[in-house]
Amino acid sequence: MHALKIQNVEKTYGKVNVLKGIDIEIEPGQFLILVGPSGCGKSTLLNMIAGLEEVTKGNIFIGDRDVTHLDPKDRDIAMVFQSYALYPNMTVRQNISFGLEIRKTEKSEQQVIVDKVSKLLQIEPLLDRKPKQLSGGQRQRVAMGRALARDPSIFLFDEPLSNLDAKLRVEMRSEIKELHQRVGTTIVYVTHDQIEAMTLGDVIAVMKDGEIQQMGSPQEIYDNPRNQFVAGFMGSPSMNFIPCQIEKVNGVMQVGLESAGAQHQMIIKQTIPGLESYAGKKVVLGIRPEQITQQGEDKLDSAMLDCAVEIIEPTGPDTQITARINGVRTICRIHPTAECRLDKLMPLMLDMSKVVFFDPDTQMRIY
Amino acid sequence: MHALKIQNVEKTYGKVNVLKGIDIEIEPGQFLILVGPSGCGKSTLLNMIAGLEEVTKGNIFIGDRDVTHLDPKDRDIAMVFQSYALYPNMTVRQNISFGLEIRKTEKSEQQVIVDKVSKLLQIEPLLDRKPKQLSGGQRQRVAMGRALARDPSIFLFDEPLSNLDAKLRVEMRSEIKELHQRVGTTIVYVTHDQIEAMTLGDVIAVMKDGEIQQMGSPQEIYDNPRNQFVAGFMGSPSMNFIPCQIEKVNGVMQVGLESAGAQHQMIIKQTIPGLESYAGKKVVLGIRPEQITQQGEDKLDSAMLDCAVEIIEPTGPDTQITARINGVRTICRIHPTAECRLDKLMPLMLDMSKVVFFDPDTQMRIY
Amino acid sequence: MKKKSSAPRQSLGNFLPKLVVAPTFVVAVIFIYGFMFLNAWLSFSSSRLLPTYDWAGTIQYEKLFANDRWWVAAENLMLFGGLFIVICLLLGLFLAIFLDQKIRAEGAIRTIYLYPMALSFIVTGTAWKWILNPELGVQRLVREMGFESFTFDWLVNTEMAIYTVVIAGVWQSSGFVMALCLAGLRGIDDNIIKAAKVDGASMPLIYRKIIIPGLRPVFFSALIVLTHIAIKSFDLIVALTGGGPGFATDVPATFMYTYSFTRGQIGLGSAASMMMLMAVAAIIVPYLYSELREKKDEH
Amino acid sequence: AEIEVLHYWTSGGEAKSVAELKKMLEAKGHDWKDFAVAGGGGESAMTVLKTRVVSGNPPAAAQIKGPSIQEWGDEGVLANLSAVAQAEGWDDLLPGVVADVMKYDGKYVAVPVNVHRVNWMWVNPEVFKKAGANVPTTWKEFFVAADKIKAAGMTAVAHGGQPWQDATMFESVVLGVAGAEFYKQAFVELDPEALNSPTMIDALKTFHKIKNYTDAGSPGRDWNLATAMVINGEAGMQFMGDWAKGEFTAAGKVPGKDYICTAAPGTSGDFTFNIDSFVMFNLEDKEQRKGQNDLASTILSVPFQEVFNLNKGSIPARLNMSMDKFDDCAKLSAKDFVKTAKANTLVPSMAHGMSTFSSTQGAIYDTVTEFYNSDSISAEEAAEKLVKAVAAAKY
Amino acid sequence: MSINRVLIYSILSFVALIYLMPLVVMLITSLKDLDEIRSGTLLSLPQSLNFDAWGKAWGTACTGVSCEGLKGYFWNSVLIVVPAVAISTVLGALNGYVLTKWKFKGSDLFFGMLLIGTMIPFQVILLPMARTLGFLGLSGTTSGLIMVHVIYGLAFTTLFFRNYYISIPNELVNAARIDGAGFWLIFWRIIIPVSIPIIVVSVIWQFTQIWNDFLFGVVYSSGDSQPITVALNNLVNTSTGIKEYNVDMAAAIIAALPTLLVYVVAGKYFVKGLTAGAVKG
Ligand SMILES: Nc1ncnc2c1ncn2[C@@H]1O[C@H](COP(=O)(O)OP(=O)(O)OP(=O)(O)O)[C@@H](O)[C@H]1O
Ligand SMILES: Nc1ncnc2c1ncn2[C@@H]1O[C@H](COP(=O)(O)OP(=O)(O)OP(=O)(O)O)[C@@H](O)[C@H]1O
Ligand SMILES: [Mg+2]
Ligand SMILES: [Mg+2]
Repeated sequence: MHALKIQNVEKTYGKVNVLKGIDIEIEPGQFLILVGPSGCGKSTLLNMIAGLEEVTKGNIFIGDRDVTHLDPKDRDIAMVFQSYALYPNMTVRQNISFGLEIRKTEKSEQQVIVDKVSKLLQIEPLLDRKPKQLSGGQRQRVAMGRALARDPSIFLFDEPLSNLDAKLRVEMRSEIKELHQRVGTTIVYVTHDQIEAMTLGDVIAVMKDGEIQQMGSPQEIYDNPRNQFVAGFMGSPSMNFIPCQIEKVNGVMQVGLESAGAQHQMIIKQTIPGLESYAGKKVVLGIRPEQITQQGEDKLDSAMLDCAVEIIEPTGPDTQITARINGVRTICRIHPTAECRLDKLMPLMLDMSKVVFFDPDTQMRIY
Repeated sequence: MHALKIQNVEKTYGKVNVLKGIDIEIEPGQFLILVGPSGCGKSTLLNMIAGLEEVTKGNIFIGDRDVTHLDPKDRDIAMVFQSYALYPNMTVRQNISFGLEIRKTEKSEQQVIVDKVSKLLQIEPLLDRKPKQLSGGQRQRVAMGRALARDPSIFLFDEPLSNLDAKLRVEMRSEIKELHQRVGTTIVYVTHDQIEAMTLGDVIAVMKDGEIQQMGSPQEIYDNPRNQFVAGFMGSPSMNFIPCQIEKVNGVMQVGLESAGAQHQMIIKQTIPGLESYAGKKVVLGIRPEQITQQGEDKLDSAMLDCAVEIIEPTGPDTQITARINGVRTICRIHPTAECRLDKLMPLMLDMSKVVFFDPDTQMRIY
Repeated sequence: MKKKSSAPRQSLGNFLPKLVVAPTFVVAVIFIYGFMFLNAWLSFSSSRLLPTYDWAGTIQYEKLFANDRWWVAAENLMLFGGLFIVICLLLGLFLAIFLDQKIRAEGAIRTIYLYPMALSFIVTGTAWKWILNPELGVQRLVREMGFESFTFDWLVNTEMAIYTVVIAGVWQSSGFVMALCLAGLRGIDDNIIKAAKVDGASMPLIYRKIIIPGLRPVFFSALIVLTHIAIKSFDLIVALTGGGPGFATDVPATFMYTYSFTRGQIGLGSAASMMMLMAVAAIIVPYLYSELREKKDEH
Repeated sequence: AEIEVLHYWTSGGEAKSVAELKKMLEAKGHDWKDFAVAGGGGESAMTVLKTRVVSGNPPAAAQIKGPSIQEWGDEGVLANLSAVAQAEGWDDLLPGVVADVMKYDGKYVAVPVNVHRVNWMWVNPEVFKKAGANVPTTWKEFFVAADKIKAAGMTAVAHGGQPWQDATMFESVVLGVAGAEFYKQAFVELDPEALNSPTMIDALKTFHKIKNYTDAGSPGRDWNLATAMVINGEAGMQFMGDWAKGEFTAAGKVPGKDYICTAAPGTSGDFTFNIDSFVMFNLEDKEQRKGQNDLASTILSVPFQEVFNLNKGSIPARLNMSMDKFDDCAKLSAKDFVKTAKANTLVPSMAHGMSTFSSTQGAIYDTVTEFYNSDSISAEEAAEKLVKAVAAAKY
Repeated sequence: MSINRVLIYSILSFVALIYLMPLVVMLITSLKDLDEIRSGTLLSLPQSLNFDAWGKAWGTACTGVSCEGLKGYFWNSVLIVVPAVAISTVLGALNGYVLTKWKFKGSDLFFGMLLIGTMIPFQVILLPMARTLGFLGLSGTTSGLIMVHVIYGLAFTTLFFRNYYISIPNELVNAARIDGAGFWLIFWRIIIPVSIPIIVVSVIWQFTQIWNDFLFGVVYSSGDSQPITVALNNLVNTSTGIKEYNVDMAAAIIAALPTLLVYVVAGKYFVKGLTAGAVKG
């Protein structure tokens, strides 16, 4: 059984094709993340699920019902908006109970629900305030409360955290995660923050230009991106893309890397059958910052490279340094205690077992 | 020689004492970060350096000049605002050259400077646009361009990145860092994002309620916070604070930790003279998430604890899990490949060499 | 910058919003455009005392163009409209700027500037006539203060009378412009001013280069309202000069009223109002077009 | 029945007189619905009347005068009063000139209220005495006297510079300079040759010359303020219809002693009349029609004519009434009215819309007032303009 | 205080004095008796406060055959203004709501069309409107007059509300729709409560426009239902007889009192309301 099924949905504004045939199916209780750069159509898709935008083509099912042409109020959904969209003239309590009131829930029951929800979100002391009197995080919580009170079959979130500052964002992120674990309702969540996507989702759909690029579990998407766009989009700092040349020497695949004036040939121990045909050609090597670290215990499949350090950024738990490999800037994540100096050479270790390759023309992953 | 010296500066609005005796001194070329929670007086201090707010008490020196009562235009400073504050009716070029024009720089020279700056910031194609036609990141760059054109003796930045989205924020952060390395002017930079503070600053001043809590290099502040506020404020996710009891058993300091129903006594090998007097008393143990990791190579001073995993959040490069120690939620950062399951026990390793202790009443670090 | 999310879409068969604006639509079609059409027809008819819907060709326009008084009226509208709008904008702007300097009695002063808006010239006409009258008003007052040679007799001077109309018009409307400008000033981001200060600009320069250009949308709003007032000004002129001396202060609005209603030459009056309408359209339509277009581009 | 009466007599003595009429009508068992619209010598009232007629809801009676009655008659909206007129013998009660104005297509459609004489000159003898001047009877004498008053530091002519006042003065000048015959040619027949004749140019020059004897405050001044100047001794004389008398009376002045009413220079044998009248509109309702007839006969009744005209300063429109209660000016006016009617020097006032349609009247106003207020237009040019304007207003 | 501030204060006060002059002249005159008016100057103060003129203007001055002053007409005006302002404001709010939150094809065009309507000279519509009212059987009735005021006020109220509602986020409406609210419920519960500033602007504007209107009032009302401006006009316009300037002035002030009051009391909100949205044009 699916909780939500989106079948070949398209959307055009005038002549512009904003969504080009989206297919998604998720199971009850799953947490689906829609992620992608600005303007890729995430909000549009979410609004169509909510019934706030008309569907140009295709169908949307919630549970077994075809809701494609239903009014928002008949879809049994709740939504949390980026700007929270709290009703400014109502108190927190009224904000939360408004949806119940409209659905003619009895007063006494409304009371019970509001109490329950506000307890869950720890906003009991705020119930009689107006939204203006709340801080960002509190508003965010009230917006969630409003959605929760309704107990719908699907929650829709449109970048609910993007208006919060970094610290609060981290906190609220955990709360949402926990809430989902506790309440267990199906959630569709839009964001363009990859960390949120990674930490919250059961399933992530990475979108670009109105198309889904890849759909899968966070780890799957992080470790096995299907193309360069997905690889670059997920993860912060981003995956490093190093153009390089593949050679087959004595039946062994090798990749050429240049650093600090020295040329190195690295052996590729992974078995990537598709790579064979690229022998002698250019490819793009993808490696994540945390896969280039300071010298340490020797791993099975790692390669050493002396690099000139161009920028050093300590972030606290780690330090990011920027080096130049094959002429492109490469970010590496090293331990804060590791010794490094600006403009000095530093030996770095590349975890070749995690390295991925892309075709430079199609930008598709080479398997 | 100092580039900027702030001497016992106070600020009162009516009866409210917003800044309570600030003392800061930085050297030419240094990058000073003012960081602290909202409302702690960061912007007020910055505005006073700029001459946009009057100083209630104390003195401000830029170079050797006492500028306390000078007009902004006579202080030889440039400033970048959170909202960018670009002149909406002027083109990018006019925005950048406005300050020069006022200072009656010759047209030809203005041209040269604008060209140089726009090249540096890669905004050459935008020069004839109006601010309305720019994206957030582009506006930010123009705002910096406006400041750079003037070649002042100090740059002031007031949360210049807080209006950008996560991805852009990371990019712009590197650019600012690099710019500083290239131009080398003294910078005072306000933020309430600790990662920015950590990565950008040479010196960080952590503020709270109009007072400086601690001033020092990023690593110093991260590793040796002077009190619980600083410890909690810097770092994301935040340092874990675990209330616990100190015992002195056979002349050896021990701390009691409870996890998953089991009681453990951990030995403290660090020498912390101050801790002696807390024997038998309650203290707060501070440990950062990255200092609690999955089982691995045994370090010199590490302790093992079996914990029940309550939340799992993969972020890509790492996975954050939440466990409960001494009844409080504790966030731990483990390797994404480490095996862990929700509600299962998992053995975790605490790096006791990094652990810090705080007095539960004064919240001051115990040395 | 975040894009605004799109307006909610209505689901199929939801006619309610259209139904709600339908009355206004019908009203606009009938009572604005329908009546404009009727008026256009009348301007080609031979109507005199009462409307007759016949066809008389362009004779009314020929007569209109041969009418000295019409050209005086048209010229007056240009002169009055131009001066009235420019002075209102300047005065309103300066009063707003001064009022925006954290003035203590701001509320009271603002009310004083604004109150003329509340009064029609039916109410204040006589007082104005007295004030401007050389024998009763300002001239006499100043002369009694000892300046024997002071002359202020515009009201009774054929050449200058139109300027007294400008004075009274400005008195009535500049407060509104002031309020608009004040609102605009309050809406300007403080940080922009700070930025300019740091850039080294002095306050007057900041006003000239940053703030006043930033009030552009305010000026446009004000311009629309002022144009509307200038074109429709009728009470003002009737109360102050009655179009005189002679018909020196006649404007198209009084012209068409006189011919349509007092002189029983409805055809001619209609032709005059068609000319007025076309002049308005020439100003307003391009503006509206650019405004609505610009809005779209921004989103 | 409810009789709605549109009028523009709204305040002071006029309002009281109308109230009198209301009482009399109510005594006949009708309801008076008052519809008063003041301002601009009835301009607003005419606007309102037009919209009411267009809306198909005309009042029962409205205050309309002069040739406009013919215009309304052309529209076919007026009621026929022949029945009352015949019953009460209006043809005998009214002078022929008056009766003609009240008839459309030979039938009575309107009923007159009063007769104003327009070509009066109001004089403050005190001022003349001080200046050593004599009250003029010709325009030549006028300028002699005016010069003296001016030399004595007073204003010779109190004038209100509004188009209708300019025109009032102008028609008196024309009448005085050129006589009744020419006046009729010019302003009733609108003969272009008369309008652009040396006589007219002469009149225009005389007219413009008067301006030199008015004060700087005159433009836009209300007529009653000008009268007040005569009353207060600030000015020597004023050219105004007999309604000015009300101001003198209200100020407690006695005719012959405190002020003198005399015909404008050169017009003592002439009489420019201005007759206020009520027109009845076609109504369906029988009761209302009866009410209209009753209203008409009330208006023409002796008691009303007396009360009203005593109040307003004019003389009764009907002949053969006792003038005992009236003052000397009114008596003189009444006598001249009969006399000039016989001598054929009783002429309709152009300035008050008695001689032409309103469009022509307006055209003449425009030319006259433009000429009067401008110093750059010559009398010859003005005369030419007059011809052109009158021609343009015809169609 | 610096010289600059002294200068600013003096300029502001000077202009304020000039602005006040007409009102002061009216007030002073209304308190004098006729002799004093004739003998004194405009600004010479009355020798003794004399409120007779006020009493007469309110209660006994003639405005036609009845001599009961302005008091009856005052209420006539109230009866016209209150419904006309209410209806045009509500309709304006509804239009603004639809034009911003429930846009449809051609809604911008419709708005532009309406805006041009604000420029039509009222003299043009007098006669056709009269015919229409006659056709509807509303000629000479208060309802007819109210209708006219509503029709020609709509464009402005719509303009005000539309410009204001543009700044209200659409998400607010979307949230309510998801909460299950429909078109009307959203309007009453969500939109109207946040519209106070612009309602004030609209009400002030319409109130002064309609209260001060003379042309429509004189043409489309009749007899006892005439608004106060018509009565005022009747009172001050004498074709013969004494002009009682003190009574005229008192009457004028009485007629203007409600609008003056509205500006004094609500002027603050007027500027606020303009700041909140009307300016964005
Ligand atoms: N009403 C509309 N008319 C025309 N185009 C529209 C409309 N609404 C959205 N679009 C376009 O559709 C595309 C997708 O917009 P959408 O808001 O879904 O993006 P998004 O992925 O949510 O972006 P963001 O991360 O910035 O919120 C954009 O290019 C946008 O310009
Ligand atoms: N003009 C003022 N009058 C009174 N209090 C003020 C004024 N400006 C600022 N404050 C107060 O001073 C304190 C410090 O404000 P400031 O803007 O410097 O904070 P901040 O650290 O920049 O905060 P944020 O991170 O939110 O920008 C706040 O409590 C604020 O309320
Ligand atoms: Mg979006
Ligand atoms: Mg700040």
